[in-house]
Amino acid sequence: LETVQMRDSLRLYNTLVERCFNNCVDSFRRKTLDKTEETCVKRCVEKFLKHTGRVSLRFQEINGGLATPD
Amino acid sequence: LETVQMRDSLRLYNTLVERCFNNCVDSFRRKTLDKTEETCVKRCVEKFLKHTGRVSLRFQEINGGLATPD
Amino acid sequence: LETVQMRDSLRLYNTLVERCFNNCVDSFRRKTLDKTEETCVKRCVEKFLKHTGRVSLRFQEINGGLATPD
Amino acid sequence: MPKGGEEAVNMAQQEMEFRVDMFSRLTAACFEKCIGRSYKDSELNVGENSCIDRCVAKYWQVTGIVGQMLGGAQFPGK
Amino acid sequence: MPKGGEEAVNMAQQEMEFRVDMFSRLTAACFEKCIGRSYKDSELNVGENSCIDRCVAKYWQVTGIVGQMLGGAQFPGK
Amino acid sequence: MPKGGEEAVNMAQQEMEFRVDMFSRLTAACFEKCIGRSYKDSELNVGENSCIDRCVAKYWQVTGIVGQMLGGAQFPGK
Repeated sequence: LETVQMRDSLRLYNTLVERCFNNCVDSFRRKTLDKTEETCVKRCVEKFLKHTGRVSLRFQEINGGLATPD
Repeated sequence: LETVQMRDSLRLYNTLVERCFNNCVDSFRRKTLDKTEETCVKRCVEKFLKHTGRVSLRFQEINGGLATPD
Repeated sequence: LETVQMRDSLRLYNTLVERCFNNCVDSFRRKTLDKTEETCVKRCVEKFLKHTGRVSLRFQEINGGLATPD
Repeated sequence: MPKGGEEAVNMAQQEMEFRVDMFSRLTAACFEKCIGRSYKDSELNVGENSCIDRCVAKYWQVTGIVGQMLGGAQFPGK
Repeated sequence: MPKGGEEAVNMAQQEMEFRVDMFSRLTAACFEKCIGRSYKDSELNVGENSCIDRCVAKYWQVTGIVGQMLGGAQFPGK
Repeated sequence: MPKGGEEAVNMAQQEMEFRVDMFSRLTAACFEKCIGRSYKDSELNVGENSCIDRCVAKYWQVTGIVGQMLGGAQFPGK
């Protein structure tokens, strides 16, 4: 079971990196992130985590136990 | 083996929900689907299932046995 | 272990087909690839393989052993 | 383990994987629909929060419609 | 089970997963290419049907080209 | 196999799957960012090559930032 949780958190990690890289990094004239890109990545991660938390709460409310969608 | 089929049909379920939600629902001023969205979702599901059926037929014709593509 | 490598190379195969089909084939008035589409697919595959090779080299340099990203 | 027990474990595991998969697709879909790309700050604003709530509710309704159309009885969540 | 037998089972399972994966990518690709987003009704029209047939045929040809370029012998479907 | 050994094998396998997943997402992201869609020939040109190098470097930095924010200690690559 911990194995499953571990796997899911690793997948979340990769998902976050992919999404925030794709949304925030578009210039490849230098090989290090500039300040703007770094700020963007950090906000993207924080927003995504807060978003996931809220979705999780709402999902549990609706989907609690084994309720049917209708 | 049934386990594999079960897994595939659950994946189809999630794929259908994701696709038809993304294609049909764009307004979040209310928290229930309106009539237009609901009709759109139903047609999307029916079309996708018919599409999958036709692809499956053609794929089996071409790919029957272990034929090579050329 | 060979099983893992086999699985990864099969996934690469499907990824390549999907990407190069999507990028190169847009007309469905005939049921065989025309010369332009075929050339496009071949270049797409070659470019993607070269790209993957270069990414792999750079990734190993940075990520060699168990180095941390910072 | 008796055969029936093993099957039950497999079913439970599949149901769990199904829910995890649904949750990650739902999360991605509502992020695309509700969260602006500008990232002016790291908080969710009021509009984004209520969009998320409605988005989850509507996604769940779509899950119900699709479940019924697929002949829902054998699907989890029914 | 003898080791060779187990390996054969693994190979067969991988080949099956490979085909399922290919089929789902093919289905998604041809849906994007052939099916309009307006969903005016729930039937496939004539144009969509013939587009699907050609799309599957072309996808399969691309599978062949890529298989050859990867040194196809060891790939299924060759 | 003792329980500790089995766990270690599972951890190693997860870490490997994690790296494979990261590598395939990185490869796809940098292909999108760096490689033009026209496919005028089958070589990577100078601009594409240096774009790839910088893209990999920047992706790796993003990996570091995200790892730290998630409380990196338990994540591989830290």
